Amino acid sequence: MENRLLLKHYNEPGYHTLDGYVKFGGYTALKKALKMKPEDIITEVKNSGLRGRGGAGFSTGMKWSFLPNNNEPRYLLCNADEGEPGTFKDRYMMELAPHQVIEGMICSAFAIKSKKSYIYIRGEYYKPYKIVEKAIQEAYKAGFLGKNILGSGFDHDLDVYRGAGAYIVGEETALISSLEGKKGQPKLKPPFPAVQGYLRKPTIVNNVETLAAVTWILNNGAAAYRKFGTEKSTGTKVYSVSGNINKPGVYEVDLAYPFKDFLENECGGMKEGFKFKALIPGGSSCPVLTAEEALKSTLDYENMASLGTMLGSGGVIIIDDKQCMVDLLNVLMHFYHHESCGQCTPCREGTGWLEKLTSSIGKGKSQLDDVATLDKVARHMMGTTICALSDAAALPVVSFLSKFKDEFEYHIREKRCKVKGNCHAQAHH
Amino acid sequence: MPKLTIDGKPVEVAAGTSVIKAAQTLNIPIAHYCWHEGLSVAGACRMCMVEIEKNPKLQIACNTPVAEGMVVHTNNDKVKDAVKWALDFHLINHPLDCPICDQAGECKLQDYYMNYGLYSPEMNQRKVKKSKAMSLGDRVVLDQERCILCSRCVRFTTEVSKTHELGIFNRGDRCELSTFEGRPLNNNYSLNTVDICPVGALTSKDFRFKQRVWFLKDFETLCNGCSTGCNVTVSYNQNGVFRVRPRVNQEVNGFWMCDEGRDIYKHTNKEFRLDQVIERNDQVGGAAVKGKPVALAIQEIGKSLSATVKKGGLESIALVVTAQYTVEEYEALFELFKNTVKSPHVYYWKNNEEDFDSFDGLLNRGDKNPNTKGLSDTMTKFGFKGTWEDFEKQATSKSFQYVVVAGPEDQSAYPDLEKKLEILNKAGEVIWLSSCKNEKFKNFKWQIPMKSFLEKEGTFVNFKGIKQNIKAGMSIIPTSLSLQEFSKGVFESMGGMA
Amino acid sequence: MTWLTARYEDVVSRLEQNHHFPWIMSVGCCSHEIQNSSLATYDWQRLGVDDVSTDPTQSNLLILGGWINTERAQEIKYVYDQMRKPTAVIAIGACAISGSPYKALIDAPSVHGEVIKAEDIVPVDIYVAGCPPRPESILSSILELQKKLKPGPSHREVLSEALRN
Amino acid sequence: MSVVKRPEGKANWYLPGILTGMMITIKHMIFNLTHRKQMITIQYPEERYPYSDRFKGNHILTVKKDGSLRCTACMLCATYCPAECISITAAEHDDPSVEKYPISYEIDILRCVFCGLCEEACPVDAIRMGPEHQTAAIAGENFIYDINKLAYRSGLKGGVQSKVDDEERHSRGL
Repeated sequence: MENRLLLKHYNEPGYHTLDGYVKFGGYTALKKALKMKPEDIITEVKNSGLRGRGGAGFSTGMKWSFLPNNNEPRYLLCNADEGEPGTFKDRYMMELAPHQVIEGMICSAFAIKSKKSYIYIRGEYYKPYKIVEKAIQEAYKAGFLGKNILGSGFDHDLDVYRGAGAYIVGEETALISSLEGKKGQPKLKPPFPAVQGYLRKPTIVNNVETLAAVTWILNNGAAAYRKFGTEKSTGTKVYSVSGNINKPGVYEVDLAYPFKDFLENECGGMKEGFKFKALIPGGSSCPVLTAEEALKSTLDYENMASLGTMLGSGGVIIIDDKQCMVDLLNVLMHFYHHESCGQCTPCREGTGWLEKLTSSIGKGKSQLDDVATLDKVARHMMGTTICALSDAAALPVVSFLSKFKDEFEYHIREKRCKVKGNCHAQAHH
Repeated sequence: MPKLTIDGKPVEVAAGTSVIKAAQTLNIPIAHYCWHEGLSVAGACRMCMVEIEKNPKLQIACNTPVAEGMVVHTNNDKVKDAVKWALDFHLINHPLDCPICDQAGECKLQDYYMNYGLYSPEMNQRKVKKSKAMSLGDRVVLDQERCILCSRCVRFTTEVSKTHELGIFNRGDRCELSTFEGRPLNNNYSLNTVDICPVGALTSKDFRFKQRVWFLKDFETLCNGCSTGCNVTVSYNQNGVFRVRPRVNQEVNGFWMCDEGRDIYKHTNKEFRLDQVIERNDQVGGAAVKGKPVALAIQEIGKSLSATVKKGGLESIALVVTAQYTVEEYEALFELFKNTVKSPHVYYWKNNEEDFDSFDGLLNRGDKNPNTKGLSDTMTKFGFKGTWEDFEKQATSKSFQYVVVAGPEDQSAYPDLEKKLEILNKAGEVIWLSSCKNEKFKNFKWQIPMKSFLEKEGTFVNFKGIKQNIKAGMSIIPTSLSLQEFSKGVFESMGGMA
Repeated sequence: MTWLTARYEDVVSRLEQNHHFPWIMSVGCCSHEIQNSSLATYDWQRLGVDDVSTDPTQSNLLILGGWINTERAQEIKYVYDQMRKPTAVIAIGACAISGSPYKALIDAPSVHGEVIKAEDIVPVDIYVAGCPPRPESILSSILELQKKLKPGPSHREVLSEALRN
Repeated sequence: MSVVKRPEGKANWYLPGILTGMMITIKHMIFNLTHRKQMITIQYPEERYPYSDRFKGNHILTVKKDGSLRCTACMLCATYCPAECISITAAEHDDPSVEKYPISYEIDILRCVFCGLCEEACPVDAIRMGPEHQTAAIAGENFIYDINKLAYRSGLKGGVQSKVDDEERHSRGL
């Protein structure tokens, strides 16, 4: 059953403007927050059990409390560089309810005592960028941003920064590098951004959905948020669903919602003539689940982890029986090869190697032991780099090979596709 | 001071030290490309993987600070496998043109392949092609295919030389090292990037294709290019000296040296050297006669010196010294002049007065002599005070009959050499001691070949007063002398006059 | 009388141009190849190299092979001085000619280890490269020698040219 | 002291022994005169012994399709050479895909021991041991073979090409 906490008023016309937002109870959380002590807000968020919605699922309140206790300037960055293939929830939220995000940002900035924050928005998101920019101007005019917000004595400035179109900048340290004006490359940890981030000052990077959820939590209290979901995965999660289903789109459901129900109720089931074959639950970098595994699963962090995959950013990709897995993997590898920043050797060279291998398997130009090589290369890329991009490229390979090996071998043996006979991967040559 | 164990050996290092440095203190080798002691940590090559107990993943040793009770393994199967694969990733797009690569023989890819690799390659796909033999500047050539993008050179230009010429452009395996447009790599420290390049991507134009490195022998000495006294390694073989590279000495030069200093070997090679005694013989009408044995020449010098002394012409004998010789040589020469010749006319020849005290902020100094401090100390010790100005005054007012000149070894460091030689021309008989040919100098009595700094032992005192020793590493001109040998020979042929 | 002696000299030198009495001083593998050239397969008697004489005083062709150390160098010099003049010298193989590869390997020469080049002891007329050279090379060295003693086309060449036409 | 017992009777006579020996010689002579094809003596220099393809004779430097040297001046041959008879001077080529080439390649043929290690060491099949037997020449002739002699001597008819060409290797991505 869809449970709209964040997306409650999204269908109201004019909700993306300040007036529309205020009409449905907007900026009450800010007013409430400005009366609280910053430490209390952090405690509240911690108590709500809110976990980062960008992919890693790390506790937000915990992240905030890592900030060193000093008077250094600190920064809040909103990670709106939504590049994960299969994910489009942040765009939806920024287009339809920019003020929700902005309000969440001001509250969070107040909580971590930051005077300056940025929304780092993906370069390709031009429309959301315009909307968010307009919303910020409205907020400035209404006195929600700027000097002495609502008479509380709290000053805050918010800027939007457009990226230049790199997937890797979705990683927080790379985002910081890019924001600093450098090449968008992840930085070594330690030091962590909470200690030394943007301009070498303590920095918190949060996802759009996380910040929007902060608004809801401050409005309704941590206890109300905890009512949804499970003990460890609290609240609701926004999913962007794609694939050959009847109703693709953005849905918000409680965490720990059974996937079978999700597929049948919210997504309206598979399209006529298509059969559910596999599921990528959290954007392209998550390992794939077969239909049997997926139909037994529930959509929460723990259950996904127990199945060896991740909830990630909530980019649910539903793969039907007409899709060739070799082709799909080739497309993914092309993406990661293109997007590797080139800093660490295993990822820089490995992603290229993986793409070449998958494409030669797709074309039927390789030997059977290339499947073993593919697996070996992917396994040795895992966990060897600064950021998680090499893992993101390697995990799908390993899971595709372990679950759909027959399709790969068929491609090599028969020099054609098992499901289609003539798939896209073959057509490349 | 945290205590940790690396491969079962306990070690105690300062807090904040990285594991790779701690391992270095134990002489445990950890493979690495991007990490360099003199630069910041990049953590890009992923070769220095070590296993740290209680840590699920392998960690890079260069960016992991030591912690109390840490247990590190650098050599178990898991680590070996990770290093092997990291090396494989480095090599899959490597052009394998070792036959034409200057780095072959001292290439870290080759070394680590022998240590950690030794697999048969599984890469059967097309390699990425990039441009080759690109000129980056006046001294450096880049081969982008060989580059492993360790970013050492980029960090060098940003952190050490602070000239910011180099950058890594593009992404993924299309990454390319290059210079920014209109900013060639022409700073005075550019060849350090060649030294720190672990592979053959950056090569020196000067050394390029001259020799294969395995034909070269190395020996350690000091740079005599300026008063900093950088520690260097000189590579040579029977055909001469081929290159000079810096050697680590934190007190003096750190890890680096300037490009100017790389050229010091040039004036030591045979073609530039004074290789035999030249005598201007009055009997043949003042023509230059070459090839007299050195011992004979010195005997004649000694005899005529002692004759002049006996005639009571003490005032007409002068000694001019440049600061390009060792302390021991000065002592021998001054000893001869003070106690045997008993001449007080000892003058210090200072070069390029205008930029003598200049300093580029890193290493290179305007004082192009290795031993200025040593010379002035020794002169004070013997009570000599004369400078070139004094000599000039004396030489113009009354002519010296006999002038012994310990001339410069590196004549290019003496831009006003010709002018000064004109003043020397006014003196009666000039005994010119030098290691280099000087065809413009006509009015000499003798030219005696001297040893270059590669061929003699002694001490140089740098501008800070740090005493450093040089050793005789090779013999280029066998007949050449050091000042000690010269002084001894003259002393003996003067009959040991006291 | 002078005419007669001059004629005699002329006749002798003409004979000597195509008739060699070899004295072989060879060790090692080169001597096998020299023996091979003298036997039926290659048969250097066809080219005018006579039987090996028993006394160096009767020979006018010195064939050197194998590596030469100080002791052998003295012997070679001793033999060369006794030989009938004019004496031709053929040095066969890399050892005798240049001392290689032993010269390259020996850093500090001892009395027995020192390698001496043939040309440092006696004037060498013909060099035969190889290690060891094949009998063909040795035979061609004899042809070269004859060419040196009598420049211009040899009888053999004239004959074969005529036969071809 | 060993005492040889002389054979009795017929053998004491002088002539029969001589004649028997002469018979053998004459038999061979007549045989050789009538069967010239089967005569074991090789009439060098008109006749030549056919050597195997593996014969290690004078060196050949192979050339590329355009006639330039294949040698990249890597000096591995010079490094391996036990006789130290190879000396190479490398230089920078105008074409960056060739990069390095020898401006002089000299073999001191008198030092060479024809061991073939240079051929084995060569990574690009640039030097081979040819089929010609080793040289004999008068003292004073040039025994240091340069590129002209090694690669383009008249016997080679414009140079020997290697089967695998560099450009093919490059186009295959190797």
